[in-house]
Amino acid sequence: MLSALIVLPILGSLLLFLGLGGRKLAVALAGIPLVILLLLFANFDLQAGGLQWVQRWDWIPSIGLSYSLGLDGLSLLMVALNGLLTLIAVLTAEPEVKRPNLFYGCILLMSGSVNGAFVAQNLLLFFLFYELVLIPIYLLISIWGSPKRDYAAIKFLIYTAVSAIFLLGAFLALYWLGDPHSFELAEIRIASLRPAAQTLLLLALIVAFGIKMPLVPFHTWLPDAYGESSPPVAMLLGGVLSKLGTYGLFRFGLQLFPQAWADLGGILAWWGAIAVLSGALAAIAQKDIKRMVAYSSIGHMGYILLGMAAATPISLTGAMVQMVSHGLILALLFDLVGLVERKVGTRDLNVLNGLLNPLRGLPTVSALLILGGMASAGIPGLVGFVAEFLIFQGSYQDFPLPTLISICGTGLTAVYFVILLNRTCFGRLDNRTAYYPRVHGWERIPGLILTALIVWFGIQPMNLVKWPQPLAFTLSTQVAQAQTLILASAGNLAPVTLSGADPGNWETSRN
Amino acid sequence: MPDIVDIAVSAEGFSTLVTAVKAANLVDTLKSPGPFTVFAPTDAAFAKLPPGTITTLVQNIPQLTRILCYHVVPGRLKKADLAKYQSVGSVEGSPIDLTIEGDVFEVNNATVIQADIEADNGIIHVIDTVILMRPHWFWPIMNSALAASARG
Amino acid sequence: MTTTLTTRKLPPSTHPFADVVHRLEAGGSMLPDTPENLMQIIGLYKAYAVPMDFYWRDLLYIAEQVFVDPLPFFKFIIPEEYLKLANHYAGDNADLRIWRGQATAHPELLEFMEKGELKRKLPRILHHLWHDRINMEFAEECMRAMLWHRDMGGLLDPYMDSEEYKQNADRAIRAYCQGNPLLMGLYKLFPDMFLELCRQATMYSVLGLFWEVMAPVFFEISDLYDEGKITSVPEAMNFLVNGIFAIAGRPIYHRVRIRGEWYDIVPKSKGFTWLYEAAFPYVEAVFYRTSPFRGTKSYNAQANEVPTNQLDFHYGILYADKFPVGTAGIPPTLLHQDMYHFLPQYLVEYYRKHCRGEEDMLIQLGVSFQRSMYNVTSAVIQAGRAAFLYPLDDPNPRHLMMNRRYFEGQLNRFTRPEYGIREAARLAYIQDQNYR
Amino acid sequence: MSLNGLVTTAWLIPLYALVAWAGALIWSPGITRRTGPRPAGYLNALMTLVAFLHTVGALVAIWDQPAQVIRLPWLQVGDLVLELPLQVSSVTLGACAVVTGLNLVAQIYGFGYMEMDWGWARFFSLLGLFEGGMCALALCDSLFFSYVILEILTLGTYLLVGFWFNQSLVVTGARDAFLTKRIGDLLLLMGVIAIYPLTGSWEFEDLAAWAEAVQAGSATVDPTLIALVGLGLLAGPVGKCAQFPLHLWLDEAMEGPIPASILRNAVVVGTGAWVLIRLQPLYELSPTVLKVMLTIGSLTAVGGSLVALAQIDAKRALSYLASAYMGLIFVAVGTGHPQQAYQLLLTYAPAMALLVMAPGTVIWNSITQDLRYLGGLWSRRPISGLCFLTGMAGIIALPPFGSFWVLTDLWQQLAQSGQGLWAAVVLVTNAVTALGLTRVFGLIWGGKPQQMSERSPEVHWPMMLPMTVTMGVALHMPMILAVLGLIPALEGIPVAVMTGSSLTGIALGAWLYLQPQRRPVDWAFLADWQDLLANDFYTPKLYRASVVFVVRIISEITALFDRYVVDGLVNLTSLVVLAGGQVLKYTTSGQLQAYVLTIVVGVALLGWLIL
Repeated sequence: MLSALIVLPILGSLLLFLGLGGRKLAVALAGIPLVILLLLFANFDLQAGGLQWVQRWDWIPSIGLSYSLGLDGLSLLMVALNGLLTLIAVLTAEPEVKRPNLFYGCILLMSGSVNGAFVAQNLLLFFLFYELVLIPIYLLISIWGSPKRDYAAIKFLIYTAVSAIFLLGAFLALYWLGDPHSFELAEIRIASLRPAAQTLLLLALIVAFGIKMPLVPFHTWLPDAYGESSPPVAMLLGGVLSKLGTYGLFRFGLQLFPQAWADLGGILAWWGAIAVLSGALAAIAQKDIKRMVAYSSIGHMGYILLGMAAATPISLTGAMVQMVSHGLILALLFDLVGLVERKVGTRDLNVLNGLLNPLRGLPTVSALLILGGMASAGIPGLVGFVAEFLIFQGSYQDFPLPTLISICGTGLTAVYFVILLNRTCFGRLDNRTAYYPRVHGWERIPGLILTALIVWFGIQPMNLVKWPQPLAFTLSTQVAQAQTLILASAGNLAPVTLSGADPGNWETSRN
Repeated sequence: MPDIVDIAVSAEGFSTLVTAVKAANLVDTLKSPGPFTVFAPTDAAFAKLPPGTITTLVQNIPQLTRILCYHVVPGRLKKADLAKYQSVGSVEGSPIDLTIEGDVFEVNNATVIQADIEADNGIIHVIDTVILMRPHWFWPIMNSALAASARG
Repeated sequence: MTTTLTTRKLPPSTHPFADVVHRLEAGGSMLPDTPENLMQIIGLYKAYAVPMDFYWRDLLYIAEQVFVDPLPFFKFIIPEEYLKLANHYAGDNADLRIWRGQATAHPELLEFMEKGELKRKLPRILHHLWHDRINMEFAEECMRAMLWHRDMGGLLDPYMDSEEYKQNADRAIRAYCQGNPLLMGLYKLFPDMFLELCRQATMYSVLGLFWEVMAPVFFEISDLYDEGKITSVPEAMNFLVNGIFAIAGRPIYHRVRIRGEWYDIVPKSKGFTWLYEAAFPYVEAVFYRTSPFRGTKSYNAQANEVPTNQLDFHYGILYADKFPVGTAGIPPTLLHQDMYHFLPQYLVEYYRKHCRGEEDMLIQLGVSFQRSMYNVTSAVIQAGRAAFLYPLDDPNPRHLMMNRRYFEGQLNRFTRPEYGIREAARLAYIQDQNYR
Repeated sequence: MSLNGLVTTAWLIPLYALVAWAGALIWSPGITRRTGPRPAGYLNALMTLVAFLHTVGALVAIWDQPAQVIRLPWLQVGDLVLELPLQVSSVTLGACAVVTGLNLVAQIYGFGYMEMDWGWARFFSLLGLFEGGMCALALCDSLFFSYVILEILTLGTYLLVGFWFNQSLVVTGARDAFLTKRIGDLLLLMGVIAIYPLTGSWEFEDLAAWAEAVQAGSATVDPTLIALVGLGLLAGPVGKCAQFPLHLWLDEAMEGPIPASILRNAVVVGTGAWVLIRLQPLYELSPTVLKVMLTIGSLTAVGGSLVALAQIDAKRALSYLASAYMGLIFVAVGTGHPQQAYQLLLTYAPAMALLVMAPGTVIWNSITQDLRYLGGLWSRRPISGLCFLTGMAGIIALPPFGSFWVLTDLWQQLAQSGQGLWAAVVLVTNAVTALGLTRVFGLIWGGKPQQMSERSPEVHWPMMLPMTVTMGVALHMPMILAVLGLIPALEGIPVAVMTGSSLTGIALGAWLYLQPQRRPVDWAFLADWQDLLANDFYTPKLYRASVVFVVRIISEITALFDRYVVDGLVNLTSLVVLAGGQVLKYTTSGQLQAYVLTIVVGVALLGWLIL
């Protein structure tokens, strides 16, 4: 089942590369994984939590590479997000996109590889997929982007190459220092490592994945890459690719190094808060709506880091929900911004005006843009609030100050989205230029699907929250135990409250 | 001396005017001692009005009366007397603009083709166009062009 | 011919809209003479005339029968007799037959009132509540503009403050309140409140009588175009000029029917005429002044966006930004929606080919409407020129200069710098065929 | 259905409006093209009527009965269990009745005021959102969900003020309203998040019980912490109630249509007060918070009524009074008089609605909002004039009208308990309000007509009818208070003092503005002071020079830092590393080069892996 998620899109991409099909085939190919996903959701055992559909096949035993897959709540959400956004991206693409087969092929190749990374349970396998993603992404940015796309693509590539070096280094170190030597996630034991070594390895991973997310200050590739690529690609970059980073941090940082994680918690929380603030502040100064949305992404990665740093069950759940929420909202925003650019011909805030006009403007796009912006700013009733609230509530007790700063960050998010909405949607159309083509029905579909999800999960958050909860509880227990150890070793024997952090308990207390 | 109405009736080319004055019941007024200064449009002047105008005017006698009254100014005013003014007030109430310089003798947009016909109870000036009351916004419009050209 | 005459006799104009001045001097319209313009404006005259046929009937009904009713719940549900009311300028028994068609309500109007856009025969009240109806609200707004803006050259407005008017009104109001002690008591307490409502009813009557004339004029012009007898914009304008002169002397009055008896409030014998009391004030109040749409200007006193003098108001159709039509706070949308139901087929097809076709037809027809009203204004300007000044082919250069001063003075209304009107007035835009 | 059924289904009350909220959008001009948008309004009024009837029925059923709580599950993460508790009691249903009743009135008024507007779908949809939100807030028994609703209403304010989005001041007004309220909301969120670890619950009853426990000494809390938390919890109401220093938005929100202003001034600002009153036990835990609350409240009450005095804009002369009265509620809560605060909310709402409606009818057909250009309308527009007078009588302490009982009771309590300063605040606010309202009345209805008010008939029934009905309600307020058993026992001196202060204000206003010879609106002899007041103590400028300026500068710096320092450093590094440096230029050299590079990098990486 999991292999199908990887293999089908990749095979599909080969079909397209060979020149078969076109848009319709691409839509069909992007749709098939959703059926598999439905099956996964239907059969996912919430009670058991943990990894499911585990499979393993030793590929090249000599180097420890095995085709080893498995899926837990977080992977499930990420795979689902990837599947959904792939379809949305395909739907969002202009029908007259140049070299359609190559374009859709790249998207599918990317989608398959990302799925591979999300379900890989072998470090090398993860790395393989992690790197495989780069090829289609590089092509997608450099062939179909805005004028500065070459610059953006190369910059992206260099950054990710650095990320790869750090990642590979950390993985190799894990292999050599670990006991037994293994790339198998389930088999890695690092207890024997000295704390300093653990911290060092974790830092390497944070840098590696921090570039991918990206975290301030490794983020400067982002405005260019997001801003210069075409809307479907920006959607995938921001919605899915960045999640490879946060996912990696969860899977290989938090899960493998609970103790080092607990050590670094305070720093990470502040780091998150600073990311929130600087992303929001930089976004306020942007004059290009796409770059503004891109910068919003930086800030939102900060919330995830904050939630992870606190590592309470609530904050971890919040962080995982935020990964989905951010993916949905960012995809929606890029879709809409892309539509605005396609119809109006500019992304310049000083030029845009009056798009809410019901007859001559882009009323649906504007309405959804308002909704998307507000979701991003954390207005209740939308999924963004659920995620942010859980993060804040979960982190407040451990890290009150970074949490409060991050709350201020949501205020700043509101500031730049209001700037964006006021300039773009409100105001009057220019009588000399405002003869924009209409938005076709099919162009609205991706936005409407995403909006429906954003609203639905905002009103009925349990539908989203319940999937990653078991993992969040497990992880937070690990960190909490590690913390107890630290405290104990520091001679402070005060017991640490773990109320509700017992993974076995939460399911019963629900009723 | 004959009065104003007598002159109009006896003279050539004022039959429309006479009919109109009769329809408006102004005969008695214009026969009264007055004195009046009358700007009398010729038949040709009435003929210049667009088709249908006369018909609706006859259907609206009060309005016909007003237009005729607009052609009448109280007092005996010869061209030389009128030359002192830029405009005079009509019996109707609205002002009549005068342009009198040398040979030129015009009231509103009409040209006086025969001036200073003396009657028993006033003066008649024959005009070539029926004059119509100018609404008060007319002068600001004309002046704004002057002002603009002065600015420009 | 006239062009050469004028240009030979006068130096070129230096006005910012010199082209337009020259065109007016040549007997043309402010709107350029192109077949496309002609088609748009004639089509809009037709689409305007049908709802206008409803407006004038309902306005007269309100003026004559609703009168000072404090709770006129059904004032827009027009009784049958007013639909049958014979227009004085159409039909066989017309005072002056302008339109060769029928004197009772236009068939397209009757069909729409019956079935609406829902295309279903339902009780009138349901069509009304479903907003599938003619929008009287904007017609009333035109009335209010004429009432509120005073001092536009007529004598009726001062008359409404005269003792005579007050006595006429008092008689009618007393008759109206008779048998209703509550109303009578209220009238005793606040006579001026009822008097002011009566003045408003008078203005309903004025506008009704004005549009009673314009509807057949527009029907006829549309028929002539369909017959191929009007082939250029100046011809369309001159048809209007002649119409204006033909009707100029039509009496303007207000009378009220209470229990079968007529009460004169403004009697015909006062000699108020269509041109001075209805046409000129209408153009001034509705085409030029009105009041700023709430969706476009701030009414905040401290923002100083609304002029403090009525003379400085400049928010009529000639200045209106048509792009926000269909948005909140743009009242003419109601009028455009009314016209939308009655567009001639050739215009529907024309609009389908441009901009967003079906989707933004309301804006496209709004722009066409603006063009057509520039043509009507041109007709009024030319009529004023003909009435108060000189023929275009006058041999006297001084007379021609006066004509030019008049034209330039009229066009100055579109150039006043203090409100940035040059940009606000759409005169420059309508010169361009691509403004739609 | 029996009346008890109405109680158990009380959760439907907010939902009716939400049906209208979603339903109205069908008539958006982009969707319904061939017919007009008016059914959106009718649908809304109908649903409001249903909600109102439901509320009244339930209110009758629950009269003298204990409160019932309905819980709707929402979210659960571990031990964090969030259920929406709806408390159905005579108080909450009474609040719902005020909300739905005034909504109905405002909606019908809107039919008239907005009769030429094509945006009915959006407008009435938003009114529905507000109605639903406010009913939900009234019923909601949890601080957390109160925050949620307040925040959604903040978004609603943004959209409602931005209704006429073609207009430039509307656009800035909507922005400022949203951001100012958001500041309050976020501080509230901080408080909400911070209080939970202390109390373990967000339900108002639990919060009150905890506060009681702390007061009784059976629970402890760090005074600094509770002060900070209290300040956070105070910030939300400060923003919602347009209190100093978060009061600017109300002024700018007046750019919206009048029917929305009726609701905003009469009930929406009250949402903050509602939460404030319910949180009163928590505020009492910290003297600092109480001090701040009283300072803010009294500053706003006195300052707001003074600022209103200097406004030349009719709507703004009234909007500042809304702030001022909410300030009085802050004073009442801060001095421990929640009962009076509740009552003031009740008597204030219909009176304020009237005060907005009456000038609204004048603005509608006399065009100008500028008090300097109106006047002389009394003989021709007596009905609206009477409505205004009723509103005025109902809002100041003028016996026997509504607020008289509450304000005098409050003053009596304050004076008798030795809180003279706050009693003085009530007194002064009342007197200045009386003066300010008399001024507005004089400038609109008194004096001689001017150009803009020369032809000014009363307007049509959709505006007159709801206005007169509201007048009836306002006139009956004393009876309503009597039925509710809320008529306090008043002593002679307080009655005399409060009535005296009102009469003084009225007399002064009449002397200044009701003479046939019109006094100038501007007080030349006080020009500087008036400028200060007319410009709202120059607060907008202060904001622009401080907060807005700082945020802008910092964000510019951040962006520049990002662009030149961080990115520059990166570019520099890569320039050094990749000696050619070509790749980082904006190449136009075609894509061949790029493909080659990709393939090389890709193969290299894969090869590296396999080895």
